[in-house]
Amino acid sequence: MMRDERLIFEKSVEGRIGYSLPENDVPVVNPEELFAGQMLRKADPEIPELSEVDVIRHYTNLSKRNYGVDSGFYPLGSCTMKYNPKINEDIASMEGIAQMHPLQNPLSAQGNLEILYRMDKYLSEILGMERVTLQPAAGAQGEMTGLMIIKAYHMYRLDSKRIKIIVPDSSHGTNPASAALAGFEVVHIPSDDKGCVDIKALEDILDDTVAGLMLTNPNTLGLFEEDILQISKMVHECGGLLYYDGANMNAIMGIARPGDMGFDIAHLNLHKTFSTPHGGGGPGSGPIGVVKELVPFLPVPLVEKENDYYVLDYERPLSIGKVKSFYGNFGIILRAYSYIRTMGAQGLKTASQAAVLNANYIRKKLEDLYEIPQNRICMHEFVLSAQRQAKNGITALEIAKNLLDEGIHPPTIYFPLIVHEAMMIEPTETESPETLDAFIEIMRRIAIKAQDDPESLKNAPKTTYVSRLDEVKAARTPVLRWKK
Amino acid sequence: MMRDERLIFEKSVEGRIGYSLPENDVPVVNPEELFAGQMLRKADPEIPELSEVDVIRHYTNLSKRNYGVDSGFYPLGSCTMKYNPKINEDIASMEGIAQMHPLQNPLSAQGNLEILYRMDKYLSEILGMERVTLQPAAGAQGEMTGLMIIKAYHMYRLDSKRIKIIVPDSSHGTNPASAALAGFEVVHIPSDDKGCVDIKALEDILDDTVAGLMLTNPNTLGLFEEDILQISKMVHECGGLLYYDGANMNAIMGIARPGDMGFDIAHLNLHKTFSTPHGGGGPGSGPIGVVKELVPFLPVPLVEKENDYYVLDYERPLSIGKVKSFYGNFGIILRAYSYIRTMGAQGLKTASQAAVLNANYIRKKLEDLYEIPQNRICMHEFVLSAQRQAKNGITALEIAKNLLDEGIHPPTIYFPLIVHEAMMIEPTETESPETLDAFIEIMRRIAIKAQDDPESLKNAPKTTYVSRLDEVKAARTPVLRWKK
Amino acid sequence: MKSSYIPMTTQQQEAMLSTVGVKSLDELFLAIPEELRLKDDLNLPTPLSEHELKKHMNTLAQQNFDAGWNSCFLGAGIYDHIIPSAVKHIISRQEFYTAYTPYQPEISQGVLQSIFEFQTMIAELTGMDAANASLYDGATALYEAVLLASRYNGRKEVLIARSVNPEYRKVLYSGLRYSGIAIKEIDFNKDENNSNGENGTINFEFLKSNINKNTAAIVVQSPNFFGIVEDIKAVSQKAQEVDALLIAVCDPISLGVFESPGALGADIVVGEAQPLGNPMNYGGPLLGYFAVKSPFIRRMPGRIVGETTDSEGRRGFVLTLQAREQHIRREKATSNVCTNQALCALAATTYLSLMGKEGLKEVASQCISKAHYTYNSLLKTLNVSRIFDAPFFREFVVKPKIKPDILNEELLTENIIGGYDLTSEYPELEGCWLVAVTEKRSKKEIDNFVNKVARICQGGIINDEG
Amino acid sequence: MKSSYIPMTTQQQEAMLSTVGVKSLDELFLAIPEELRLKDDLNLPTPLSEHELKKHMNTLAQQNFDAGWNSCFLGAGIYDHIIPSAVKHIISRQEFYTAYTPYQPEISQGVLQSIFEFQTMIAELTGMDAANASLYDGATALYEAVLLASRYNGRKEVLIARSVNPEYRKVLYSGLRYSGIAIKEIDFNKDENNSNGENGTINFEFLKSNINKNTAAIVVQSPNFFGIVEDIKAVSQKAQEVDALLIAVCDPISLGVFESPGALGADIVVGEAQPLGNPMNYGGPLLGYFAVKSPFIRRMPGRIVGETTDSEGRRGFVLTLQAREQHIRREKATSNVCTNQALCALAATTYLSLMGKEGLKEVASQCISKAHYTYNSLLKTLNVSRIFDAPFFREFVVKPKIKPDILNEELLTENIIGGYDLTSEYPELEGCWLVAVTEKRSKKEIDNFVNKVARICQGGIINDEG
Ligand SMILES: Cc1ncc(COP(=O)(O)O)c(C=O)c1O
Ligand SMILES: Cc1ncc(COP(=O)(O)O)c(C=O)c1O
Repeated sequence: MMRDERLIFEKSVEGRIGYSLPENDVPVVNPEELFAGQMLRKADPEIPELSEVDVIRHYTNLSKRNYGVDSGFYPLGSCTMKYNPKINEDIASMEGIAQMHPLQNPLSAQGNLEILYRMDKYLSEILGMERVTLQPAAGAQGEMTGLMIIKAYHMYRLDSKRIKIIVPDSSHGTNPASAALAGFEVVHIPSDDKGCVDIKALEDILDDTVAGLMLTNPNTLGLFEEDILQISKMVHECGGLLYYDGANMNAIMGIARPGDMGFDIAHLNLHKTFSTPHGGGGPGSGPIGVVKELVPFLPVPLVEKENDYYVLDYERPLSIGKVKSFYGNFGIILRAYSYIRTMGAQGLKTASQAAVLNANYIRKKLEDLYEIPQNRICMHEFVLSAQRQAKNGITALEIAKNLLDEGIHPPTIYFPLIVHEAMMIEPTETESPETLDAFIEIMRRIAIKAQDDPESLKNAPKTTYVSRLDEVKAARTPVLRWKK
Repeated sequence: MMRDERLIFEKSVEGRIGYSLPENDVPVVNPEELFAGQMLRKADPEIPELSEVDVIRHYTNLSKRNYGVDSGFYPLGSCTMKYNPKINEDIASMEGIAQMHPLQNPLSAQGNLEILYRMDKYLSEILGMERVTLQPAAGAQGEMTGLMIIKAYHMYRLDSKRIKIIVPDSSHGTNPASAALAGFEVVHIPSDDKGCVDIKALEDILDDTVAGLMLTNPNTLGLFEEDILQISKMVHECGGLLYYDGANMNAIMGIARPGDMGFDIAHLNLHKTFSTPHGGGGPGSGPIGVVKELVPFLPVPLVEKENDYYVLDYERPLSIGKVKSFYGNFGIILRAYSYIRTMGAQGLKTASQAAVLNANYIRKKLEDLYEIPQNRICMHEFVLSAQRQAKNGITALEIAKNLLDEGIHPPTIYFPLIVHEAMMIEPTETESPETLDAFIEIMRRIAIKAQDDPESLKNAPKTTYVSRLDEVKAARTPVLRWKK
Repeated sequence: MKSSYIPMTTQQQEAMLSTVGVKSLDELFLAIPEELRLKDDLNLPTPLSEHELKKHMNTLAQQNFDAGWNSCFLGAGIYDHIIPSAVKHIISRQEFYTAYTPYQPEISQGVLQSIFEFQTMIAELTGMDAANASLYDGATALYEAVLLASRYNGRKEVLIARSVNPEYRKVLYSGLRYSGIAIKEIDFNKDENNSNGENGTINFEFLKSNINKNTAAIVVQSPNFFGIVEDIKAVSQKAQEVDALLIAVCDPISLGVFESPGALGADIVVGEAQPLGNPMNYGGPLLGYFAVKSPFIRRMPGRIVGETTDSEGRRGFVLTLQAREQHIRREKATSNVCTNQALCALAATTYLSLMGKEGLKEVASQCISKAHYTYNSLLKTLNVSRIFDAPFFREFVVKPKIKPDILNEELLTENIIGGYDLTSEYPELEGCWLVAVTEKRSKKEIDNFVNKVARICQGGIINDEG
Repeated sequence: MKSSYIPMTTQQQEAMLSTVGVKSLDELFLAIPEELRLKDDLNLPTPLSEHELKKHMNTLAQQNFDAGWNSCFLGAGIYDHIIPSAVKHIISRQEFYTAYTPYQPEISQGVLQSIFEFQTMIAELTGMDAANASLYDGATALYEAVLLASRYNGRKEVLIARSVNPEYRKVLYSGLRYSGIAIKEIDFNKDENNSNGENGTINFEFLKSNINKNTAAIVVQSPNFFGIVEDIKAVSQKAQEVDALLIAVCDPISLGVFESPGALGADIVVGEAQPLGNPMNYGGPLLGYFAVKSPFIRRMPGRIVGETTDSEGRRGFVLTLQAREQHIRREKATSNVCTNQALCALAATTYLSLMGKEGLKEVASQCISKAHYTYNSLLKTLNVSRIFDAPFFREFVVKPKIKPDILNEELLTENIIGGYDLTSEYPELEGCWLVAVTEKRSKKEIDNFVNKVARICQGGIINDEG
């Protein structure tokens, strides 16, 4: 194949065009006559000039340097890279649904409002919560919203000394970051030797300055927090609230519900659990559900049904306001809506069961060659450690890069932080046993080579468009934009 | 990347499903009760069983082993591999246009009929013909239709001794094949030393057994038949008709018209000249235009306008009947319609001018290193000969295979048959000068290597998914289907 | 004129002209005789921008009653089946749809392998040894099959059931007009008192009395144009008696439940594969398929893909048996087919892969159930009368109380695309109506259809009971 | 339950369970306390097949008045621009849309390079040194900008023009509620007799009297919410006087003709890039952009892509400056942004590449011409009255004779989506109407709009002239 690393700017040719616009059919207004000279642009921006074929070829060829779920196995732990059904893409681009302006009269948007209304109901049911806001644009924004609600709740109760949020050391980075941004002090809590929240340590921390606890369950080790009822009791008793990070909800759909576990607030990552494509890093959607007591604090607007019409309810005096413009990432919510409507209750449950079985199957088939810190029945993912291999220089990173050469997207590596040389493997339910077997075979081959011939594994990847990239250089002398 | 050569059948797993159908909501009729046992299938066909993700991955990965116009340069002579504008694809999949049944009441299909009606008009104008039928599904079927009309015309005039069709030796294989299929005897006519029809030879052949002459103009050497007016006069005078193979129409849109040249019938390959994608080998569309005298013989139906309504006219007693079901490849006609509507008269002319300039530019830049049998101003394509290189073992085929490694689709090779080691280069107007330069540079590099280090060019391609394939083996012991 | 599709800028044009050694674009065209060079622009409408084009096409679409919005009960050879979304996504990969015919196999394994898979699936469904890479449509496939048969055994007479799709027969008549091959039509049973379940099927008496040693082939369609399943085996026995070939025209969906024509003795099977994942497209593109038993493989028309190995012994695919093809054999080729329907074949292959054998069976079964439910419901209203009594697949004939053309016009106002009016193609079935019901029609749609038919018939002009 | 999305068959499930060493699926969930395990199915509607889902969604779409079918004169931050067809084709490549965040750069050069190009284009348009890889939307981008400013200079007061999009201000208020950062709004000029062309722009008197050494940043939007172009340079001079940062909120399309805020002194520029090739999507996904001058680069929120080289010295791209990010710095991160809007950024990049500098200028110019044509036509009918006099970009404020909400409802029946009713967000502009006109509206649509407004106003209830 032709190697062409040029940026789009480097392909620009003056005077070339790639657009086709209607002729201006009204009297031309000359900007110079309307606006003061200093307001008008003097130097043209370096927006490239190309024809349609140039642009299509450029981005088509760039796409070939990218790996998607349709390309192959993508067991990126905590990310739930399941297959994205094609019908949902079709639905999301239906003109009559996508070409809608958010500020239209609600009477002229009853179809879209019905979707939002129903999604609130469906997700509430799935979470075991009273009510859901669809406004947050991703999981992290869901967290932020949840924490703002926790804050608002305590403030409303004039309980302003509650300034701490407890976060397990196995938690995702967004948890402490969100808590800090929301104005809380972050307290880390260690995991016990079973990989779960250390109840003893929790007890020590809990006091009347605790606003709440954030928990992922199953946690980032893929383990269900068996003591969850005790934990929630403890936190509630001391006056705190429980936040559920729903990134791992794919393990328990239709099997157990955060609301029943005692969580007060829970987010979902629709771009994970509900199969909306991740877009190379978004857009996503991170709705949050809350228990009854917290409903008054939800962002505005909520969609309500009044006399057979759907309306936007902004009259919510205790609401925390708005965390994002309008009603959330409607286009993503739409795909998740389609997913729920095609899966139904049984389908969602089957998905979780298969996801969990797949993870355990891989775990079982790798346990003899890799260290698995918590080697018991896991949920939808598990974490192995490449410690044994790392002794020969074949670290988790090296293993990951070797997987690239095998046409597989590597698992999440070096997370959670509490496991050395962590590789977090989440196969999801949309992978066939044959794919799992192929992965297992490759992982086993790598483990054996790491033992017998570690040199052969060095300097991977060798078959990708670029070889190992110098990340340190990128960070030290940042080049963040092209310049002429 | 993972190498997976399995066929879809080899990925099948019993009991797996990839479909989602509505439940049957009417009383189930058991086929066994209705039909005699012998009529019902005993052994299931080996249709594979897979889930949606399996199928999507299988064909997505197959697509990666294919090369399209959006992948890069595709100077396949005689095939006019121009860029296919994306908007035309959108138009072609509009539900309100594509989801139409051909036998609907014409009153309920006025939109589609208007498109057919207008296309008849537009293509007639472009060809300089009286009327166009859109029924033929490809160029070859257009030829066949045209020859049937020639036959019908002579028979109608009770001139049944006209059994010969004259075809130049440079013609495309479909020309003689179509003539033979239509029941004619094929007479080949040589090219003169200028690469054009040998007028002297033509004169010798022409007599009252000649039904017609088929000509491509510009011809397959990319040369305009300068004596076309004389040729058409000669053929007409002897009572024959002239058929125009429009595969090379991209050279002269808006510049000259077959009708004006004296042709009586002309086909267009919409999948070439009018930028509809070629689909890996179709569907295409090969409308033919005819002069006034031949209109009565056109296939039925034609679309007519009556009192502001479009109707299908089947009442054409002299018509040759139907050459294909319904109204042709409507979906392809639609794309060509979009193309014509966005290009307009000026756009089409500009396209031809640029196509011709591009071909001449490459020709000029390669003339010192390659033999060019007719090295003068060419039309939209030209033919070079790798004779010089072939002396060192670097034949046209070897050059083609080396181009594969450079990420370029090779030109047409070994056609036309009258040029040794022919490479027929047609850049089209949608290629940028930079792309032409890159191609020129590669072609020059190859020529130099063919001189200095021919061994280095052997055994290409080396970077493709498969290496050189054994075509002889395939033909000797044909394996045309998978078996369990 | 600046066009977003033509990258050459004015400046580049100048430079290139000078490289070529000419002063102007016009100079490039001097080989064209002066009097042929157009002085004026072509008379075409002024160009539209993308957005304007879309609006224009929307306006045109408004003049259509499409099957997306209306319930379609029209079939007659083209069917409104459910198409899984994934099909469009696959055929929209540019690597597939913008490629040319796979002349360079090393960079065309995608389309070559997919065609090989298509060939296999068609062979499997039809019970044949091989299938080609597709033909334009069912009608032209039949034409090619008849040519093959006549060339094979040198005979010049073809018997074709009158219950074969009239559109196919028309194409056949046109194609054979000057070929010296004679066509004779075999009637179907239509004795109205005949209640042995054979009404609507091929008339064996007629067949027997017309078949002879000059018969190149018999053409039978099953399910036939009236939706009725024919006894292919019995026809094939007749053909064998005189060494004629049997050409069967079969709907591929029906082969999910019905015995393969190969197993029943057909020599060549052709048909329309549009129902396999291809939209109706106002009649085109369609997808002709063509399958044969071994003796005919090297005589098949058009493209064929074969398996082979590369220089490292790995499996790969190429266009093969090209020694029969027009670009090598010219006037001695088996056919003139060049470009045909590869992308439609890919759609069919993707469709079948998604459906699997179970899905295909399910679709076929639902068609049977829904068609019979509709038939029975219509009969119950007493507004239509029974015509044939043989069991059918997805389509059936009834005679409504009012004329089909009027009925259809009325149905349109109810967002229903009605059945096919048999009157003009089958004068002997004047006033009869061919109704198709696929798995796509819900019970609700069917009930609505039946109700609307009943209501219109009660109010309408009486259909000539003759 | 069999699902077409779950490949595991019953047989395979059995085999896998036994490999794992459990007897049933339930046994896999024993870690979940018994009382938490659901006994019943979730209460969700019965599953729909693809075809049924499509029909269902069609029914819902029928309850909408979409901008594809109706003429949209509504803007207020989200705009109905023409989107070239090629954009959708690019973002529909599975390699782009089904990929995760590019954690493995060697197989993610596609999205990484496209983001690098996006960063460059945004930096170019805004005249800034760097831009990030996108944020959720303009509103949250503004929130992040204010946080950055306050953290940077440690000041706790922000001045924001009241003419900044109310939706943005709301998000800002919510976000800063417990942050200790105070917000003060600066009014716009609305003296109705003021005819110096400044009516509708930021009130400098007010600004001067409120700015001081505690001011972390001034936030100004241009074109502002009323479509009016602000004098960014003058505001920036004010900011510099007290060492406050200037945060400009700018529409990227407008930057095709207006001077870049960078050149006018802005420190941070944020805004909504939806108008660049992204559909309105009922308000989401949108595309926040965020651009800064050099000093703020390492404080930027969210993802950033940087250029580097691979082990063979070839150019490549990686996620960089991650030492500011939540997954490394946890509670000390500059923001909590993780997943954001990469695919929307790709759409914007593709859009800009297609438009080029000339196309962008053309779009911006057509917006100006068409908005002014509409404004003048409306004024001529005497059914609306003038409110501001400063020149505007693509949007303007008028006061129609009848109330905007009633007018809008009437317009809907004419297939027109009317302007934005300013009444509730700006009580001081009660009865005023914000009308947006993009290049997508033809003269015919505009004339029709003006006529319909005139007709409705003549018949309608009088707008309170108060
Ligand atoms: C456990 C966990 N929590 C939170 C997040 C943040 O979610 P998002 O990326 O949607 O903002 C992630 C995403 O990677 C996660 O894995
Ligand atoms: C000169 C010429 N004539 C005829 C044809 C046949 O056209 P089609 O492939 O559309 O049947 C071709 C196609 O390759 C051609 O190049």
